[in-house]
Amino acid sequence: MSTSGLAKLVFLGRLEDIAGMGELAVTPGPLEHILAALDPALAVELLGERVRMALNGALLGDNEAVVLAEGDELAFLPPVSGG
Amino acid sequence: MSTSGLAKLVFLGRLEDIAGMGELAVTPGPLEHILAALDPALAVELLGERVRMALNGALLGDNEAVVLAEGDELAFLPPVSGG
Amino acid sequence: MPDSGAAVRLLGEGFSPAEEMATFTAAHPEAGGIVSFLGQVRAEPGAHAVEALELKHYAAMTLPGMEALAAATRKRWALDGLLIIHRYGVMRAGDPIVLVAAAARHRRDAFAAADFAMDHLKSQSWFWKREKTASGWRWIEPRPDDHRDRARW
Amino acid sequence: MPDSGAAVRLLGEGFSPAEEMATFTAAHPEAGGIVSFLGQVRAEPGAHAVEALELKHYAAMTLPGMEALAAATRKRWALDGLLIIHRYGVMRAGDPIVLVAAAARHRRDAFAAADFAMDHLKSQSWFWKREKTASGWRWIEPRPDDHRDRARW
Repeated sequence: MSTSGLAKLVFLGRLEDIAGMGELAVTPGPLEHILAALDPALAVELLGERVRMALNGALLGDNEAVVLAEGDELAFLPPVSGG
Repeated sequence: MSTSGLAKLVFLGRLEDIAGMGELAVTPGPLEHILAALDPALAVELLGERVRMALNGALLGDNEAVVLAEGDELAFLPPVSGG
Repeated sequence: MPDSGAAVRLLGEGFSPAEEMATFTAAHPEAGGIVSFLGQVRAEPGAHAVEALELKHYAAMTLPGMEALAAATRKRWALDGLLIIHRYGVMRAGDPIVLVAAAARHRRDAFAAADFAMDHLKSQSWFWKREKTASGWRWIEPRPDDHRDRARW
Repeated sequence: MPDSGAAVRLLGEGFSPAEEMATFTAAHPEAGGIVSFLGQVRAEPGAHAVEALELKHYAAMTLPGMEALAAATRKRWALDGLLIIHRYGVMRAGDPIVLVAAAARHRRDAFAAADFAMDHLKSQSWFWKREKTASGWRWIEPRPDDHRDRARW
């Protein structure tokens, strides 16, 4: 499978463990369509209220509608660990 | 002159410059007698209100009467420089 | 960013805090005071001993975030120089994790800048940490302290 | 004072802050964080350039005072270790004057302890300073800031 024509999801921190991978190439489109195609247990975690999203390195607001275009990178960021 | 039987004055900071020496061996006795024997210009500086005194390494209170015994060391401490 | 006098590095390999401090100090002869913070992997004996610590970063955001923090720190205090070095990857007891150094003419500026940078690095930087103990790897959650620390400023 | 974990030194010769920090850090693997302050003779160009700085101490009081300050600092914060090194004698631009380092489990303790120790070292320690410029040697008077700094605690 070539990644051209695709977008990318990035799973950080414990989300990588839950996803079983750090990145996933996906077909561009509205985020809800993309999540619907994932393992529901993972989708629930990705939508957790403490998980933030960043599109191409820029944080998204809480209720922003997300539609991924070709080449976009959408990261799911759980709370940082601090310390 | 031997220093046995004597006490010592110590001049710190700019007081050393004014005294022209860092230390002076003096005859034991009440401080006012010792100061009376010094150059009056130096005595005035030593009694300046910002100059503190320490007897054998321990700070003295503002109005303590000082009588030096043999072997005592009385230091005159101008304000420290901070920085 | 040589012009801003801030050096920010995100490293996948170990570094020598002493060498970094010597270089930073030599580069700032005009500064009267240099405050540094060094964070290292704590060596703890016993059953809860951490055998290894891993920090993960996110390339698109972690270093840019550190650079923005450095710029904000320099803007807020009068500094001659600022150094921020942070590790990612797997580390063991005694390994340095983070070094922040602030050089300033006035001591208070150097203390405040290093303290501010550390509070924000710890609470806002994009790092995820997991620790390996006898019971395996475990992800570390944020502490309430981190938010309290950041709220000081 | 090995038992108290505080090392206090009054030195008539130069020292290497980087080496001292490396030694101190290696001695405290249990500490998560180490905060240091390094004060050095400022290199300033131009007519007001300080060619030399001399610090005088008083043997009967200066080191004992530093040791009392170290004990008070360790009592006030939870530290794994505390290092205080101070020079006396004649120094030139770039020479280290004072190094304070505090190692602690918690970052905030290390910052506060180093800051506290510096404020009191500067305002209360028995050192008298004179500077040599093009116009000769001049004794340095205390600054109002020193008392303000100390009053913070």
